[in-house]
Amino acid sequence: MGVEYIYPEFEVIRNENRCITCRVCERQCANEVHSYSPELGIMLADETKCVDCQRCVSLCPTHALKIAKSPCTYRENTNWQNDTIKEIYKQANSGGVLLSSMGNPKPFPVYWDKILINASQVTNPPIDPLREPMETRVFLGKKPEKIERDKKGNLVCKLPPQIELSMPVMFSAMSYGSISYNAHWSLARAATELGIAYNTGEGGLHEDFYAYGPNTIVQVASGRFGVHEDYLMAGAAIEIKMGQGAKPGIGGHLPGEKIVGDVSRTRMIPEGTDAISPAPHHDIYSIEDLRQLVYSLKEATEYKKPVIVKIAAVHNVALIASGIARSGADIIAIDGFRGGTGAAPTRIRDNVGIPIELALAAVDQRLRDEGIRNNVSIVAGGSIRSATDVIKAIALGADACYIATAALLALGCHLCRTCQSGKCNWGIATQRPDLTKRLNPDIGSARLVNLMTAWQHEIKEIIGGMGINSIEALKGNRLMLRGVGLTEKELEILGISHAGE
Amino acid sequence: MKKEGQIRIPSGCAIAAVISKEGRRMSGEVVVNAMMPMHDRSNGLGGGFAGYGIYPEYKDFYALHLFFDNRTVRKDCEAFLKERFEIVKSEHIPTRQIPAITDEPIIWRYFVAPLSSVVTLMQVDEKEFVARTVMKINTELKGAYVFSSGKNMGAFKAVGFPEDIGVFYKLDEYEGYSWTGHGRYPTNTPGWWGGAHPFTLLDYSVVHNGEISSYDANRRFIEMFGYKCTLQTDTEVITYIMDYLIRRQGLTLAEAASVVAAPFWSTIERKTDPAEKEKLYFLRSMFPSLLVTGPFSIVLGFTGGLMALNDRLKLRSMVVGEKDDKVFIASEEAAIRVMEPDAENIWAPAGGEPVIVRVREGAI
Amino acid sequence: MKRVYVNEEWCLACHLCEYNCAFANSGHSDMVLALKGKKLYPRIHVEGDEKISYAVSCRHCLDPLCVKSCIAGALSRKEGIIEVDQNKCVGCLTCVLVCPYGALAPNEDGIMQKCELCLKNSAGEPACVAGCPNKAIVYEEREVI
Amino acid sequence: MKPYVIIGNGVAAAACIEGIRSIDVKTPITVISEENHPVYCRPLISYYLEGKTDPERMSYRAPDFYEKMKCTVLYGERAVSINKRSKTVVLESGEGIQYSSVCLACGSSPFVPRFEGLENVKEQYSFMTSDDAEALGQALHKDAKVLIVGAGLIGLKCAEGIHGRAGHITVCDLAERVLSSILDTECAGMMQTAMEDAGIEFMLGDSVARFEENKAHMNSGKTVDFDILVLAVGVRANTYLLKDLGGEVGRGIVVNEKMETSVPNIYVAGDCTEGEDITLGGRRVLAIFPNAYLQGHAAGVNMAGGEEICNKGIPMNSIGFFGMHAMTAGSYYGEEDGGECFEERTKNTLKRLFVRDGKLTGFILIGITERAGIYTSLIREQTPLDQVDFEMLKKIASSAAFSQESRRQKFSRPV
Repeated sequence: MGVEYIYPEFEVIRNENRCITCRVCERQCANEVHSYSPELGIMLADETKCVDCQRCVSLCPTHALKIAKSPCTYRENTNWQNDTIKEIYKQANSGGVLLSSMGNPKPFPVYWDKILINASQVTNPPIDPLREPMETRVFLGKKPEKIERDKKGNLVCKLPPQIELSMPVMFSAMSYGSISYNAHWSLARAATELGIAYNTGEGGLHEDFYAYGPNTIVQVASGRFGVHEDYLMAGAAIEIKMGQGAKPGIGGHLPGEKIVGDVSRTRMIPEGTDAISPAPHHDIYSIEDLRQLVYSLKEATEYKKPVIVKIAAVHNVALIASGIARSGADIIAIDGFRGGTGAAPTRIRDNVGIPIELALAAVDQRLRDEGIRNNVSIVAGGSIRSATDVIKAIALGADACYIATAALLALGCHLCRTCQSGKCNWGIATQRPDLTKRLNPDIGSARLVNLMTAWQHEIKEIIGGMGINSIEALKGNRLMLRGVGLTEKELEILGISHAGE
Repeated sequence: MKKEGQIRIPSGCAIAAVISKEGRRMSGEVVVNAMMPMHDRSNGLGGGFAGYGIYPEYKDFYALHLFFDNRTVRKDCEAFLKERFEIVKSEHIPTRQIPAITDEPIIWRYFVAPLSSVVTLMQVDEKEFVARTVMKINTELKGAYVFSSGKNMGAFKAVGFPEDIGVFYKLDEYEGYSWTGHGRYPTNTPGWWGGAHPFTLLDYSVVHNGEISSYDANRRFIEMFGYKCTLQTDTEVITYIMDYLIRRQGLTLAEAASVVAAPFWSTIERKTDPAEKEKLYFLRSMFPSLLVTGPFSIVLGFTGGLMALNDRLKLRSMVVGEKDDKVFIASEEAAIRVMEPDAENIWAPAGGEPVIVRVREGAI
Repeated sequence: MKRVYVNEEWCLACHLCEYNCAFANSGHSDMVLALKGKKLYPRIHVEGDEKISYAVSCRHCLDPLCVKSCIAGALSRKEGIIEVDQNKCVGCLTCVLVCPYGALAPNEDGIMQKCELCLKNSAGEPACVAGCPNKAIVYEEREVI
Repeated sequence: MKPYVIIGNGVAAAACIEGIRSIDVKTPITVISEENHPVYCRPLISYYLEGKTDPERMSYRAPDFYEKMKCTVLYGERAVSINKRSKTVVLESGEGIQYSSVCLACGSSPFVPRFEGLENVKEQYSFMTSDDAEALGQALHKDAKVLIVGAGLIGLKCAEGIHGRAGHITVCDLAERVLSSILDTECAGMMQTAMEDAGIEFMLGDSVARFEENKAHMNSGKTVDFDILVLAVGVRANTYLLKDLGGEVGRGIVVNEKMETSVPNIYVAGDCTEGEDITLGGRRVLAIFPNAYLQGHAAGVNMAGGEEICNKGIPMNSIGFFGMHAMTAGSYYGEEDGGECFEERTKNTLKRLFVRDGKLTGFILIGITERAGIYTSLIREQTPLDQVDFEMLKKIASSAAFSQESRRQKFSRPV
C-alpha cells in the first residue's frame, strides 16, 4: 500500500532534559516503539507502533515521558468524526472486519451515573461501620419455597448448593489463553484470600489452580474447551456461558498462536489450532435444551454445584431470564453491553446489546412479578466500575456483581484496547513469557485484594449511611435510589423515583 | 400531601403492651393510661390499640373491623362479604364523641364465618382465605379498609393522640387478657385512620416504633407471596413478614425473630451449640430478604401471647417489667409504672433478642 | 536480618534497580541531576538475557570471603552488614576475585563500593527494592536453611 | 589457665585470634611479635610508598583490637624453639611461655642468594615489611636509579610503589618473563608492556653476576648502574620451629585441613604452611593473603575446641600495575598434562580458562575483572563443568550459566 492514510494516533513526548537514556522504555515496549541511537546519544520513538498502553510512562524513572493523543486531525465534521474516517481507511486498506477489545467506549448513557443513593437523617440513624458490625456476606443460589421439618419437628437445615461470598462481588469470566497464567493466578489467589470467587472463563482450569477450587467458578461455553469431570467438580459452581455483553450473538476466536503449551493442554486442543467458540451452543437451540444441559451438569456433579447461566443483556432479557429461572439454573448472570472482551468485532461491541442497569431492573422485576425471584440469584456484570455501582446494582435487585475490567485495571491494564494483538505490555492479555512475567501474582493478587477491600469499606460506609447494617437488606431496596435527569420511561424500567420525589 | 398508600411513610412512635399469663382479663383503660406519660412520643397523627380476648361471646368468628369512606362503599363491601361469609353480626363500633377526635369515617365491625363452599372452591385453608379477602378489599375496594381481621381480638385506631383514641373507642368498656397500644409520630403524612397502628392481619397485630431501612427489600420480597403493601408503612410489612414466616412457613416465634432480627454472622460463628449454629446459619441464608434493618421496636400480638423484639443493634428503646402474672412492655419505663407502680424485674432486652410471653395453656 | 533477595522469575531485566541504586548513592536529590550524561556505577547489576534475568548485589554473607580476603582490612562485617571503608581500600580487587556471587565492582575511581542496603544514604532502605516494578528483588528476613 | 600462644603477628595471627575468640572468649592469648607493630596490611607497603595509604590506614584492625580480644602481645620478641614436652615456647631472651596450644603464624623471610660483591652495596633493601618500606622510602630521591632484582609480585609491586619517587627503575630476573609464577608468556608480556609504557626497564632472562657498590654486572655482560638495590628474589617459609621438633616440613610446614601440624597441639597458618592445593592435587606453599586469613581463622577455631575445615586453598592473585589489572587463580595445565585452554581476547583484554577432567583448574584474566569470583568459585568448589553453561562462561562470568536451583540457593536465601 503506497500511501499511509492514517497518521499515528499517539505522540510520544519525551522531555530530553529529563531523559537519562536508561532505556527502560525500550526494554519494556513489546511494540518496539522506543530505540536508542548511539550516534545521537538519545532515545528515538516510532509512534506508528504506539498503542498508548502507558507502560513506558509508568516505568520511566525520571518522568521524562508522556503519551498524548495526536493533535493531527482530519477536518472537523460532526457526522464524519475522526474515528469514523479512520475506520473507513482501515477497512479500505484491509478488507476485513474491524477488531477491538475491552468494553464499548461509545458515549451511551451510563445509568449508574444518573442514579443517586439515599442516606439517613434524623428519623433513622446512620450506622457507623467503625462502631457497629456491618455485614456484606451473601449466598448465591436457589432458595427453597418452604422450610421442612423432620419427624421431631426440628428444622431441616439444608439448602440447595450455594456460593458463599464475603462481599457481593466476583471476578467474572476471563479465560486462560485470553489472559495469562499469572493473571489467572492473581485472580485465584485474591478470590481465595477475599472469600469471593473468580471465573475460569471458557479456557479450562490449569492444573496448578485446582487448589483454588472452592473459590473458582468453572465455565462451560460453546467451545467446551477444557471441560471434563474433574474440572466440573473442581469449582464452587458451574457457569454455562450463553453470551457475553461485549459481543452478544457471536462466538469467540482465540488465534492458534496463543494456543501454546499449557494453554493448549488446559483447553484440551492441539497446539497451534485456533480455538473457535461457536456463536450458539450447538446442543442448545431453545430453552428446553438449556434445561437439559443444566441438569446434565447437575447430574455430572451430583447436584453439589450451583449452575449459573450467563447471558448477554439483549432486548428481551427479562423474558429470557424468566425462562432460565424455570430451567433449573440456580443463578443468572447478566452481562451488560459495556462489558469487556479480549477481542470482538468493533461494530458488534459498539452497537449490540443493552445497558446492564435496565436489563437488571427489568429482570429482577419480572422474576418478582412471576413470584420466581427466589428460584435464582442474579449476578450483574458489564462495567461495574466502583463500590457505588455495586451498591446501585444490589439496590436494583442484583444478588452480586461480576467485575472484570475493574479487576484488570487493578492488575495494571491501561485499557489501551489492543488485547487482540497479544502483545500486552502489562503481562495480562498475552502468552509471551517475557511479557507474562511482568505480572507478579504477589503484586497482582495484593492489588486485587486492596481494590476489593477498598470497595468493601466503601460499601459498608455507604450502606451504613442508609441505616442498613447488612447487605441483604439492600437487595432490591430500590427506595434507596433516585434518578436524576431520567425520563419517565427510564425511571419506570429502573423502578425508581426521581430525585426530589 | 400524599397519604398512606400513596407514598412510603416512616415514623417514630411510642408503644406499650400488657399481658396476663393467667389469662385474667383487664380493662383497656390500663394500656390507654400507659400512653399518657409518653405523650411527646406521638404527634397526634395517629394511635391505636389491640385487645385480645375481648370478644368471648363471638370467639369462633372472625371480627372484621372496617373503615368506610361512605355508606355506598359500606353497602358494596357488605355485598361482597356476603358472597364469602356468613355474617353473624354487623354493627357500628361504639364510640364517644370527643372534640379531640374529628373527621371519623364510618367505623364498622362484622363477626363472620367463611362460607365453607367458597373456601373449598379456592383450595386454600380458612385463614389464607380470610387473608386474601382482606387483601382484596384493601387493594380493590376503594373507600373500604379492613383494619382488624382476627378472632376474639380487635384493633382500634384513629387519627389523634392515643389517650384520646382510647376514650373515643370506649376501651374502658372492653376487657382482654392482653393489650397493645401505639402512639404515632409520622413525619410526612396528614394522618389517615387506616395508617395508624396497630397493623393487623388475621389475629396478628403489630405495634411498632422505628423506621426500617430495609423496607423496600422486604416489601418487594414479601409481595411475591400475595401480600400487598398498600399502606407503605413499616408496620404493615413487618406484619406480613410475621404472617409469612409464622403462618405460611411454619416457623416458631423465636425462629421468626432470628430471621427478621438475625444475629450477626460473627455472633452465629461464636455459637457453641452446633445445632443452634446450623439453624441460625440456615435461617439467615434461607430468608436473607426478610432481614429487617434500621431501628425498630415492635410488639407482635397474637392469640394467647405477645412477642416483643428490637432490631439487632437496639436502635430503639424498649423495656420490659413484671408483676405477679402480668408482663408489661413499653418504650419507656414510665409507661410501665403507670400500668403497675410496683413492677419488678425491669430490663431492656438486647437487640434481636425476642421476649415471648404466652398465656398459660388452658387459661383461655 | 533483612537482606535483598532475588525472585528471578519476576525479573524483567528493566535495569531500573541499577538506576535507583546509583541515584540513591549519588547524594543528589534529583535523579536527572544525579545520572544524566554519566556512566553508571551501580552497586547492583542485572545479569542474564530476556529469558532469565536477575539482579545481583552483595549477599551480606554470614561467612564473607571478601572480608577475609581483603588485604587492606577495608571490608568488615558490622551487625551482619558487609561494609567497605573506602578510606582504607586500595583498589586491589581481591574481593572481586573471591566473591562467588559476582556481586562486587569498584566505583569509577577503582575504589570498592558496595551495597550497604542504603542504610546510610537518604533512601534509608534499599532503593533498588523500593523501585523494582515487579518485586523481583525483595528486602526481607529469610531463614537460613 | 595456660594461654594460647601465637607466634607471629601478621594476618594469620590476627585471624587466629578472631578464630579463637569466636569460640573461647576467656582463655588468655599471648602473641609473640618480632615486628614492633600491631598487625598491619603487609601487602600495602608498596601502596604506602606510592602515597596511596599511610601507616594509620594500613593497620589491619582497630587500635583496641588486642585489648578487646584479651591478648598479650610481646613485641620485638622472637621464638627460638618449642619444648613440646613441657608445652613451652622459648623466646630469644630465654624466657619460656607455657601454652595449651600454639599456632605458628611466623610467615616467611626474604631469600637472598649468594651474589658476589653484595656486601659492597651499601644501599640494599628487602621489601617484605613496613620497616623495609620505611627504610627504602627514606633512601629514595627523585633522581635515584633503582635496581630491583626479581620480577615477581614483590619486585613489581615495589617498582610500581616507588615509580613516582625514583629517577629510573630497572628490574631484572633470571626468568624470561615477569610474574613467572602466575602468568604465562603472553600474559606476562602484556603486563610487561604496561610497565614499560610507564618507563620501567626490564632485563629478563638475565641475572647479576657480581655487584660493585653502585653497579651490577650481569651474566649477559651488561651492566646496570644503581643508587639503590632492592632484593626481591623470593621468600622462604619460616619452618625452623617445627623442623627442630622433628615435625613434618617440606617447603613449608606441612598442615592438614584442620591446620594441625604433625606435632600435637601445634597448629600452623599462613605463609609458613605447605598445604593442599586442590588444583594441584598436592601440597604447595600458598603465600597469599586470603589463605593466611582462612587458615589462621580455622586454626584458631580448632585450637579453641571448635571445628573449622580449611581445605579449599588455591593460589590466586589480583594485581594491577599502572592500570593494567591481572587476576589469576589455580593451576594451568597444558595439553601435555591433559589440560585444555579456552581463550577469549580483545585488543586490551585476554581471558584464559584452563580446564582439566571437566573442571576449571585455573584462569588468567588480563584487563577483565567483572565477576571474576564466579570463576574462582568454580575452581574452589570443583564444580563439574557439565553442570553449568560453560559456553556462556567462556564469554562472561555470570551466574546465568548455572542452574536455576543453584541461583535460588545463592540469591534467594541467606548465604
